[in-house]
Order: sequence, then structure tokens, then C-alpha cells
Amino acid sequence: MTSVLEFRGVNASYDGAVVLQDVTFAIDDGETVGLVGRNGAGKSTALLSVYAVPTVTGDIAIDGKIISGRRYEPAALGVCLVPQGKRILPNLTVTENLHLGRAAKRSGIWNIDTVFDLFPNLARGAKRSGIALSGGEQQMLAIGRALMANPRLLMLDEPTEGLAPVIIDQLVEALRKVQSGGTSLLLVEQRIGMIQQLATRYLALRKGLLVSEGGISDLDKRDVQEMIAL
Amino acid sequence: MNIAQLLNGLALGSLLMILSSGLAMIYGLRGVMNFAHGALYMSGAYLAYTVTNHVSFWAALIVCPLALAVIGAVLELVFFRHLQTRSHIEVGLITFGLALIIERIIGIIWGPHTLPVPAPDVLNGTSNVFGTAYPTYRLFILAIAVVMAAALVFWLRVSDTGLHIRAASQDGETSAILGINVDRVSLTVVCLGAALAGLAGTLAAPYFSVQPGMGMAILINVLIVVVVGGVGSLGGAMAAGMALGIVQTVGAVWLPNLAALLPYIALVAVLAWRPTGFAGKRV
Amino acid sequence: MSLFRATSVSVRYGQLRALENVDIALEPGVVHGVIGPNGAGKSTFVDALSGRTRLTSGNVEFDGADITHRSVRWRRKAGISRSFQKTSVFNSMTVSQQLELVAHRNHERDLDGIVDALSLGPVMDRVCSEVAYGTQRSVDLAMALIGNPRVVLLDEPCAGLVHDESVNMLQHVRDLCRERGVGALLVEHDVDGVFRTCDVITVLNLGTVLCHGTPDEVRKDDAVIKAYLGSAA
Amino acid sequence: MTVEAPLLLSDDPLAPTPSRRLKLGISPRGVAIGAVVAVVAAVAGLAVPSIVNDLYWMGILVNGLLLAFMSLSVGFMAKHLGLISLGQTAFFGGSAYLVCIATSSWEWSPYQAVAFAILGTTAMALAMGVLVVRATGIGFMMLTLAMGQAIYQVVIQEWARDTTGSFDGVAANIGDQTFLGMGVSDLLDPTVFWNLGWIVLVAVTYLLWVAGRSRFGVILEGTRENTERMRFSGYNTFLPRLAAFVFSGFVAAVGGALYGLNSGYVSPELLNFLKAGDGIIAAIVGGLGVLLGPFVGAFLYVYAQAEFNNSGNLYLYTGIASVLVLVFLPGGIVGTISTLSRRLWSSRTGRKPQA
Repeated sequence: MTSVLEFRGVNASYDGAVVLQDVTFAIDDGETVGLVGRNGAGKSTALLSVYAVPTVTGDIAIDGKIISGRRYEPAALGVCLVPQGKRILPNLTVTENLHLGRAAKRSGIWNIDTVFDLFPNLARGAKRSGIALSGGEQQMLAIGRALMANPRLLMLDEPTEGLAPVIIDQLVEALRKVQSGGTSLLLVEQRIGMIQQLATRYLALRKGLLVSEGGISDLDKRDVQEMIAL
Repeated sequence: MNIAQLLNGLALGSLLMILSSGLAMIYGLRGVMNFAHGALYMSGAYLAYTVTNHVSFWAALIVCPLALAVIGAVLELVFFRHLQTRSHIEVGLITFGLALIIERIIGIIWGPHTLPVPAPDVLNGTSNVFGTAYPTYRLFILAIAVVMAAALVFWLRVSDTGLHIRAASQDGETSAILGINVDRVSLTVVCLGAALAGLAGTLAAPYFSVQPGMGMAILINVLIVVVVGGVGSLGGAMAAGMALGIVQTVGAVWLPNLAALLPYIALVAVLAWRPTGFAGKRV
Repeated sequence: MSLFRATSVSVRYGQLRALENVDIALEPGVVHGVIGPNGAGKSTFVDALSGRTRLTSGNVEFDGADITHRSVRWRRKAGISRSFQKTSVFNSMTVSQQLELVAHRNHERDLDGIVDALSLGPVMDRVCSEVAYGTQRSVDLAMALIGNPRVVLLDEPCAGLVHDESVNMLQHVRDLCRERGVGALLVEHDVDGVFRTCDVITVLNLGTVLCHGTPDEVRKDDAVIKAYLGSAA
Repeated sequence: MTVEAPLLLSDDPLAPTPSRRLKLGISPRGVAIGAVVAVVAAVAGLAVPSIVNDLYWMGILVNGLLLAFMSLSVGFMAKHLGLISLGQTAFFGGSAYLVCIATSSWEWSPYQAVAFAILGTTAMALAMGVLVVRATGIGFMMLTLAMGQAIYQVVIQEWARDTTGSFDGVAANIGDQTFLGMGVSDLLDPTVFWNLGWIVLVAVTYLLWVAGRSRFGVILEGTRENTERMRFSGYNTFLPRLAAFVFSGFVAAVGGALYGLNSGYVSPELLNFLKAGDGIIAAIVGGLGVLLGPFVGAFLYVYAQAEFNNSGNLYLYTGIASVLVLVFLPGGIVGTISTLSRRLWSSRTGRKPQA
């Protein structure tokens, strides 16, 4: 079986400053993986490497096919990102932002109606511009936008950053529904608790190196936590 | 002031509107101030001269924008795409160099003389506008510009490509991550911008006739329009283009001594009041 | 009279209420921690107090005088400085050049003292973009400490640092504040670090003050456990 | 999107601690050494007329010398403020106009005229600077472009004909007065004028060099690189930028005054957009990152123009050259040479080049 996303010896750098070194991992269809590590460990960079935002060497494959480094290609192949900071396009309306997800030209269960079912808040403000949304609504919009591409793998970069606890609960619920549709998740989170609720496996980065991986229950172990923390 | 003068202002404003909307779109997407835009306009006008002489003005109206779209494609594929990581100012200066090259090539092909381009017979007379006889051809320019502007805005609002252009102008990286082929969008926009410059040149040919300095002369006005309208803002550019056309023409009647300075005064006034221009960066 | 006091500070961006009626008072030699979940308004708070963001309402006093409408430059000269969450240094200059640049303006006599305290000696002649990230954070902090400010507003000085570096950084902050009698506001994400370092702590949530007190009091506060500490596990 | 911390690991704690006698900007000793080099260069340059010994080529060298003032003024702002001005013609041409107008219409002595031209134009730069230095990037380019064009438009107006001569221009009229011992015929003779021009150019270049390395230069660099940090460090970020703009205008004004003396005649072409292009392209071809880039660029540019002009396709080749340099040598010719030589040096000595 081929993995939906595979990193083989990936190095990534910004302006010559190396951020990821020789990272190798694979994510299978339908599984949810948490990517953990301190600030600056290279988590966001790992996700952005898929889109060649940093300078990348080594192979990144989607479905066994090595991608060429064209930024728009991963989305078309079903690997979609909910970037850190949401990156809503502020001058477009909610509906227009969602329609951007269709640029990947993939069909499936997710369309504007099912996304609005998942996040009723968005449906209520469909005509508002992105800039007028609250932080939680923006996060929902960012997730909805990525779902519109009907991803096989949804990567989320710090989705709970800046959100109130109540909203986080709603988000976990929504992500459960996404999982049940068969979509794989790769979750970068500071809140280990959230990863433990959703993921079955973890990968840990430290100073750009993949230092540990295993089943989600191992995250509780003291030696694993120490390794990640330092 | 009379209706004829106001209409003159609208006709000039129409040309500025067409030119500056293309420039603003290119700037919005690639961040590059295209100093070759005046040279593209000039190419359109000279091509229109040749096509009108050999075929007809109506053919020129189709052929020239298409030919300019091809030049736009070259501009995008050879320069803008490969120089994306360079500073926008450097790329802007490269387009300045390109403008010098294009203008000289035109000079070599067509020579240094002013060339007249006849308007088609249908448009050659005058029409009655609120009791004033006014050259039909200028009304034609106005009509084309209004239709073009409406179509462009409608297309950007409604079509998928339009949505992608608006998204990529705001945040190219995020757009690409979402699966938008930003390179293709950019090619579309630069071709379209160049084609609009060609259209403006073709329309201007029978109005002003065709001469070697026309590119640089209009470039400065168009740059001012785009900055006053808010760099990258299509709506702002269109409004400012029309406004500048009217102000300049009307100003020539009321303040003949200062008319030539009005664009500069407008620019300084607007930027002192609102540093990002009327509309800020928005497409 | 407090050295530096902010009274019912509110900041709104259109509909969004980033801060609502927040009070704080800084005393010489005391490290005052501000914690709270991301989006609680911590960074906005530092921006508001340092003059970077305009207050929607409320006022800021320094030495008993109202400075709400004073410029960033005025505040720095009066002795209020800040550091940045997103490291704000001069990348193309050497470390010594930029510290000297700031020292020149702020009449610092004992630059060596700061350089030693933050262990910057070995990197003084290196170009800032080439030194380690943790060192850049120290340079950022050093620039805030130059010129004997009486109040320093520190916006997540440990952001992006690994654990050891954080501990070191906070240690430096506490020592420098005590030695120099500086009133420090320490905004931090790292809850443990704040509990270890600070004398007084304010907890922000959704732009309002949830709780205020000594570390022990805050640790035991029900509202804090429920809204913040409880979910941070 | 946040860029994560680079992996550069901890800095070597065993590295020797450098001496901590910190100074902001260049030392007096540096200033003195620079002065010696400048004097040597100035004296050496005086030999040029006797080496070249050809009136045509001396004329071209003088053109290069005059263009150098403009490209240096563009280069100074580009290097220290990160801003490209499209309006330096306003100062260069403006000053040249004032020299011609003051000597002919007002019958001032050449000394008075030159002093008035330089001071008046510098004052104009101050007024314009207040309007434009807040702008950045494209905004600054457009504002300076508009500024330069506005001056051009004023000069060509019919109602200004009495003063500016409109499209006809103005001729200077020194009569039988002298400037630093040079009469009209000496000023027009490139072999004689070269000496004056060269000494002033070297002096101005030296001033720019000192300014760039002084405390003022360091403050400019800080402002360019991180304006916000400068404000939070207690610096005014407007005045240094304004000062740099005015200084740059002053340099162009000095060149313009010399131009007025040397040519004895000015026409609106001097204020035109293409003339601004000459200064910018010369500066870029030479290299904006290095002080001497625009200096060398101006001479190269004028030389190339003299070669190309024979075929009548001057601006075609100018365009091609500037596109090629910008695309393939982004540091300009001098910048590329100095990078290459540094690389060569470091590969020989095995040391890391200084950034």
C-alpha cells in the first residue's frame, strides 16, 4: 500500500538557514498523525515543504508520486493545508473564500452545503468578508476552504492557536466528522491534549530532526516528553 | 465650459482608464510597476496604423490587442516569472529598459514621423449630444471604454478565473497552496493587461495620430493614475483614470497656465492626504 | 504611587474587542507576569503600553504623569522600553554595531555590563543574521535593556527558545530587574517560567483580566484553572 | 507565516572575546586615511588631460564626470535609504538652469550664481523631501517621478518663457568675468574644465563616503533595515531620511551647477524623464551596493553612449545594456567585480568572506 504522503530524507531551508534535516516519515490513508515539537522545531516548515515554500531537497511523494515542487500541485493531488494564522483572504467573502478550495478541482462529499452543515456559523455569515470574522470563524473558514478541495490528507497547522476553549471543543467535534469521512489528518498542535483526542500516532521534531515517533499512548511517557521538550 | 469639452475629458479619461486598469492588474498580481506600459500602448497604435492601411480599422481593433497579448506573454514568461524573487524595483527598472528597446524598434520600423490613422467612415462624422455636434469617433472611444470596464469588473466578480485573480493578487502564496495555478493566472493577467494597452493604442491612433513620443508621454500620466487610485486597485485606477482625463481637459479651459501641472498636483495632494491612494491595495 | 500604571485600558479594532478595561501597575524591581491563552490580548497589551497601538480608551501613567498620548520615541527617552515577540533586530549589522547604535541614543555607559549579563561577548563581531536564534533573542532583549530604562515591557522573550534557553533568559531578566530596580512587565506563553520568575501575575483571557495576584494565589484560582490552566495540559 | 528558527547551533563559547571599545561609525583615523586617498586621487586625476590628449575624448570624460554627480546622488539614496529616486533631474537640471538664469537674466557674477543655484536647489530638495521621504518603494519612485516631471512641465510652459526660455532653453552669460580664474572659453574647454570638475567630484565622493560610514550612515542603515526598532530605540526616523534626501539633492545640485558653467546653455531635455533614466541606469550598471559603483557606472555609460551613438540607436543599446545588467548582474558591474574578487580572495586564503 502506498502512503498518501511520504517524506524521504527531506531537508528544508530558508535563505540558506537549514530548518529541517533528513526527515523521513509516511502517512497512510485514513490515519491521523500528530506532529509535535517545540517552537522552532520545524513543524510548520515540514508542512510548508510540501508546497515548496522553503527550499526543499530530498523527495516528497503523494500517493507514491514524487511531486515536482509546483506549489499548486499538492492540492490538486488531495493534500491540503490549513496554514498557521488561517490566512483568510480578507477582501473576499466567506463564500468566495470557500470557492477558492475548488481550484484543486477535486470532487467528493465536501461542497459548499456540507461545509455549511459542518460549520453553521459560516452559513450565517456567508456574504460577509473574511476580515469581519472572529478568530474562531476564520479558523472554521480556513478548514472549510481546505475541505472544499475534498482532500485525502488534511494538514492543520496550530488550528487552536488563539481560540477560546469552547470553540476548541467545537473544532475537535468537526475534525472527528472529517476523520469519519475517511480523510487523513496531519495535526500540528501545541496542545498535546488535542492530539491525544484525535490522533493514533505521533511524530516528534526537535531542532529540525525527526527524533521520535510511535503510538499516541507513548506521548505520555516521561522519556518521550523530555526528548521533545529539549 | 461646454458639453464638448466635458466629452473630450471623458474620451481622454476613457483611454487612461483602459491603460491604467491593465497596469493596475499587473501590479496587483506581480507587484511590478510596468514602465513598459507606455511602449505597449505605442506598439498598439503603430500596429493599428499598419493594419488600418492594409486591411481596415475594424481588423486593427481585433488584431492589435491580440498581438499585444503575445508581447505580454513574452514579458511574463521571459521576465516576470523568472525574476519573481528579485526586488520589485529592479524588475520595474528592467521594464524601463524594455520600454527604451521597444520604442526604438518602433522607430526603426516606422520611422520618426507623425502618422495619421483615419477613423472608419461610419465614425467619421459628428453626432448630436444634447444639442452639441460632437465627433462620433470620440463617443465611440467612450462607449468601448465603458463596455470594457463593465465587462472586466463583471468577469472579475463572477468567473472562477476572476476569483483566482483577486485571490492571487491579495496573497499569492496562500492561493498557490490552495491549488490555484498562480503562474497561469499571472500569464492571463499580463496578457490581458498588454492587450488592453494595445486596445488603448488602437483607439488612440485615429484620435491623436501616431508619433514617437506618445508612449513616454502617456506613461507618466498612467503611472500617476495608478498611484492616485491606490496601487493595485482596479476600481481605483479606473475611477482615477477617468477623473484625471476630465480634470486635465477641463483644467485646460479654466486654468490654462496650470493644466499641465494638474496631474502632479493631484498626485501630491492625494498622497499627502492618503499615502496608499484612494482605494488602497485591492483588486 | 506606582512607577507605571495603566488604568482601564481598552483596545478595539472595529468590532473586535482585543482588550477591555485592563489595569496594571508596575513597581521598581518587581517582575510582573502576564499570562493567558493565545489571543487573550497579551501582545496587544504590550503594544498599547509601549505606544505602538492607540488606546480606544483608558490611560497610562508614568511617574505620576499621564503619558497616554506620548510617542514611542518620547517613552523610550523617558525610560520605557520594550522587546519584541517577533525578534526585531538589525539583521545585516554586527551585534556590536547595533548595540552601540542603541546605546548611543540612550546614553548607556555600561554596555559591557549588559553584554556580559546576556553572555553576548563572543558574538559581538558576528553579523546578526548569522548568529543562533536564541542569541538573536538575547540581542533583542539587550536592546530593550540599554540605557537604564526604568520600565521594560517584554513581549514573550522566550518565544521560539528551547527549554534550557528559556530558563536562562528568564533568569537574566529577573536578575537584571532586581539589580537595576527596573519595573518589568513579562508577557509569556511559558506558564511554568512565569510562575518561577515573577513576583506578581495577571491572567488575561479574551481581553479581560481573569485574575491577579502572587503566583501561589493565581495557581489556586478557580477561574484560572477552569479557563486556562486546566485546558493547557 | 512564521519562518522557523534556523538550525545554526549554539555559538562557539570558546571564541576569543573581542575588545569592547565600541565606536559608532568611522574613526577619525579612518576619516584621515580616506582624506589622503581622496587627495591622491584628486591629484592623480589632474594628469588625465595630458594623458588623453584628445579634445573629443576629453569632452566625453567631462560628460561622464557630470553624469557621475547625478548617478552618485541616486546611488547614495539607493544604498542608504533603499529608495530609487526618479526625480534627481529636478536638482541637477534645476541647478544648471539657475546658474544660466542668474548669470544671464539677472547678470549675477558666476560665484553668486553658482552659490545661489546650489543653495536654492538644496532648499528645493528640502521642501520636496518633506513631502516624499515618508513614502516607500514604489510610492517614492512615483512621487519623485512626478516631482521631476512637474519641474519639467513648469519650465516648458509658455508663461515661463521670460525666465526659462520654454523649449528654447537659456544660455548662461558670464561675459568677461571669470570663475576660479577660468573665463568662458576655459570653462567650455574640456581639458581645462576637467581639473575643476574632477576635484569637485572627488571631494563630493569623499563626502558621501564619510557620510555613509559616519554615525549618520549607521543611523540611516538602521532606519532602512528596521524602522520600528529604531523608533523603539528612541530615534527619530524621519529627519535622518530627510537629511539623506537633501544631501543627495545637494550632490546633484553641485553637478548641475558645474554643468551650467561647462555647457553655458541649458534646455528642457536636461529635466526630462530620459535624462533621469541616464542617471539611474548609469548607477545601476555600475552597482548600487558600492559607493564607487555609480561613479564608475557614469563613465562607462557615457563611453558606451559615445560608441553606440554613431549608429543612431543610442537608446536601443542603452535599453539592452540595462536589461542585461539587471537580469544577469544584479549587483552591477562594480558590485559583481567586488563580490567575485572577495570570493577569489577567500578561496585563496581559505577564509569565509565577510558579509
